[in-house]
Amino acid sequence: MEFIIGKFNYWIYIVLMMIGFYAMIAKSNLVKKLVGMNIFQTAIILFFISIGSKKGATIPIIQEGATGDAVNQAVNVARYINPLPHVLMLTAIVVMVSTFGVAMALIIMIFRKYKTLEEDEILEIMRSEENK
Amino acid sequence: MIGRFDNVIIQTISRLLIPPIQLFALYVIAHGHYSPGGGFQGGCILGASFILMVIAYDIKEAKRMMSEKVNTIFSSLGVIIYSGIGVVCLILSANYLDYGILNKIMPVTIAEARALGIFGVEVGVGITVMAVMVSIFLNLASGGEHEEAEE
Amino acid sequence: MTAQAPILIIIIPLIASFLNVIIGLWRKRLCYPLVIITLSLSVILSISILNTVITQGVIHYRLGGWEPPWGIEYVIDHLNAFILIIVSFISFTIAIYSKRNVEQEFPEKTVYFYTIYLLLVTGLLGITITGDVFNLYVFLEITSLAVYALIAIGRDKKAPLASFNYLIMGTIGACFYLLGVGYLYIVTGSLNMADLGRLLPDLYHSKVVLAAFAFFTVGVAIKMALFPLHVWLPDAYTYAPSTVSAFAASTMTKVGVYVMIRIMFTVFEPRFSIVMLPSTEILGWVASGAMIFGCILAIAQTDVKRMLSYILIAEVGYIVIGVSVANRAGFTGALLYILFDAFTMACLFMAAGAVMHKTGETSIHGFRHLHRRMPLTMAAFSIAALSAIGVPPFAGFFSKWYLVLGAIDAGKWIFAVLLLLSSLLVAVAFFRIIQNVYFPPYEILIAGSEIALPSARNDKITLMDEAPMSMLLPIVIMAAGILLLGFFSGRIISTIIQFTVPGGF
Amino acid sequence: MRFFALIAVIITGALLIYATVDMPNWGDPNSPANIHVSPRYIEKTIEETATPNAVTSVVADYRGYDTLGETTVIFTSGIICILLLRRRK
Repeated sequence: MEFIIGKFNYWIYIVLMMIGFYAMIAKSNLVKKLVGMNIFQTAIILFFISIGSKKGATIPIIQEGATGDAVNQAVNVARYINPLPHVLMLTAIVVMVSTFGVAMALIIMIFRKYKTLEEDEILEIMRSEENK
Repeated sequence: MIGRFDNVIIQTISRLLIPPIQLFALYVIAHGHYSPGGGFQGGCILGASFILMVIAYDIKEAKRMMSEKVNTIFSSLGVIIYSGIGVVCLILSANYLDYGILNKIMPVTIAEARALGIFGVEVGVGITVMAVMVSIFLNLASGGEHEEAEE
Repeated sequence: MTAQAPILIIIIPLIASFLNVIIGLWRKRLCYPLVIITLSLSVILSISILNTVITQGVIHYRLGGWEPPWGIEYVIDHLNAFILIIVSFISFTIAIYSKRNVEQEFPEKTVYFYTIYLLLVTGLLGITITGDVFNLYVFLEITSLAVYALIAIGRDKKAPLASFNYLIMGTIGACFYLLGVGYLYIVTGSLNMADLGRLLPDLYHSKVVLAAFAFFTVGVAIKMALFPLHVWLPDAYTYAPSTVSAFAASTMTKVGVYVMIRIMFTVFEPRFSIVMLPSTEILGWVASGAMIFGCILAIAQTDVKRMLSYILIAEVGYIVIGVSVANRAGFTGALLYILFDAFTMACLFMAAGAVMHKTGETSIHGFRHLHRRMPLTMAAFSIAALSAIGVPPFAGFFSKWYLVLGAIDAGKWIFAVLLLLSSLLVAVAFFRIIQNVYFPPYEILIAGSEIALPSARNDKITLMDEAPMSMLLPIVIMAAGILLLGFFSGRIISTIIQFTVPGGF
Repeated sequence: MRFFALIAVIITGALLIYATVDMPNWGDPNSPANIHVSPRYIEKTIEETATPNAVTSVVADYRGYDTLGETTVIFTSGIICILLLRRRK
């Protein structure tokens, strides 16, 4: 029981990631694929953020030494969560936003050419054009 | 695809809202040293204020405030600021992005020079993010077929 | 200057790409010279880096002045420097080639095309040079985004969908890579490759490390189009503009292989990748599947670019087999193959692009009698084809020789046999084209509607009508490289490659 | 395709669950990730960069080069949207 509760975040992230992954591969609508991609990437963000957490800690804005009178006071590391995964995810979020933007641009291009976003319909149009 | 949609209430409220939003965005960028925030977050908010403009009025109106050319220049200006700060460090014979060396040209300690370097970088990130958010939004929303505002 | 060379090689193309946008608003014509100057600078810098590595050993460069596990570090050893030279040289040559192709295919978008092209080169160089696993991910994404866009602007109607499928697959690959980074981070707390290499041996029994290794391998395998995960490649490279397919085919898969080598032998020790896990065994079988499958499908194609794409899948198989046999000869062969195959693929795709530029089609039938119309292009194409097959005086032969030697050394005769068999299949695939170029079968000449105007057609064929100079020159450079590099392979091995072989081989 | 997708997802999920068994518990202050590299950022951020917000100092200074890459990524996507979609009438 301890085993399941203790890693609660990781179990949730696995479920989310599997949902997203499935949608990315199996759905035939292109926008649904993108939604799956977003879920997938969000799951990764959840995973990274979970790595950095410490029980009972707060955001990593250092209080000791920030106010003039308390300079040279030793910083209690356990009081602040790990900033590094947050930094990585800040970068990863931007990357994901960019990927999403590019993917939407591609979807608009596809829609201009085929007037549909269902993959099987697009493939059918392609096939009928080749046979002409 | 976004046509003009005249509604006095929406247009007035967004006129009122946009300046505080932009001010808040600047605060988020500038106060990133002491509170949650920073270039990307502030840039997004700043971009959102322009996007609100587009939604409340239309693309032409928003382009009168910021033409596509200016937007493109901004999007590369931000990254040039960022990489330029790094190049300044190179010229001052330190490694790339080593802001500590900036204390040679400014009367501050090394740690403060680093804080200033961080600030400059955040401003660069903010400018690029703002410009790119607007440009992505305009192109996606109109399918790339928006016209230049006539001057 | 040389002390800062590792960063300059990245930021010069990077800043040039930012400036390119602004300059492009002002004067469109200046973009092409800017790209050429930038990329020639990066060629010079990469040569100077290689020189430094050879004379002074491994270069460490601390970004921001922070010491490694805390900051980001560039580590350049012989392997990086070798790949850097390949990437920068190929990108330079293909930039020269791109001029007429871009003018023809999307004249109104030259500025943005060159911006993205520079970013693509920057991304590849950044992947190659870095010593930090997360930094590698960031540059991987720059590269991927740039390549999706460049594929999508191809003139074919199917290009955007091919690019979209690539985007989905590529994102899965990149996310798997990121998951691998996360799994290593959760057990070690570090992101630096050298630091990870130091910390990981104590943790090899951990299930997390095993999962991380699996995610890394699968993610990178998607990016380099290793056999069962190659599905995005043929469509994407067929419909892309010929400049882009030439560049992507010759460098992107190679950089993917480089990342795999880095992960398997620097982040993890060879002991883990080879002895504790049967990963090299699995990779070997997968790669031999790629060789046979790629070649057979290549024979079935009628479009030259699509055929070359399938050959490329087979070539990735060759390189991976060289790594998977895990001995000195095999590894040497793999690295030589990376070099020669980059030249070969660039030459083949550029020649196909030149034909497309002139005749507007890339089907095998379109190549009939081209030796009279485009003699130099076709000569270069034949040289590259012979090299890809592995005919003795050309470069490809030397690398294949080492690969077969490596397979035999490892006692894996079956791989050696499969290598030779697949070379035979490649030969069949290419001789279909070469035959069409030089000795077209008579019945094909009669078949079809073209018979109506025999005299007019003959006139058109006999007229010499070469590709423009800016296209021809890079093709000839590549062909000359293929002819000459083979003879220097001994030199290349003794000065560079022998130092890249990981310890324990 | 569906069947294949399901297989791939199940394999991935099984691998993930298998690996999770060995992970440190969630929120453990003594997990390797929290004690190897990151304490330096928390302890030294004020002394070395005069920035109390450790996330900002790591984003823009300790790992500033990643952020340059990140900004380049978003610049790339902006240019890509123009390249792919923009059509002047």
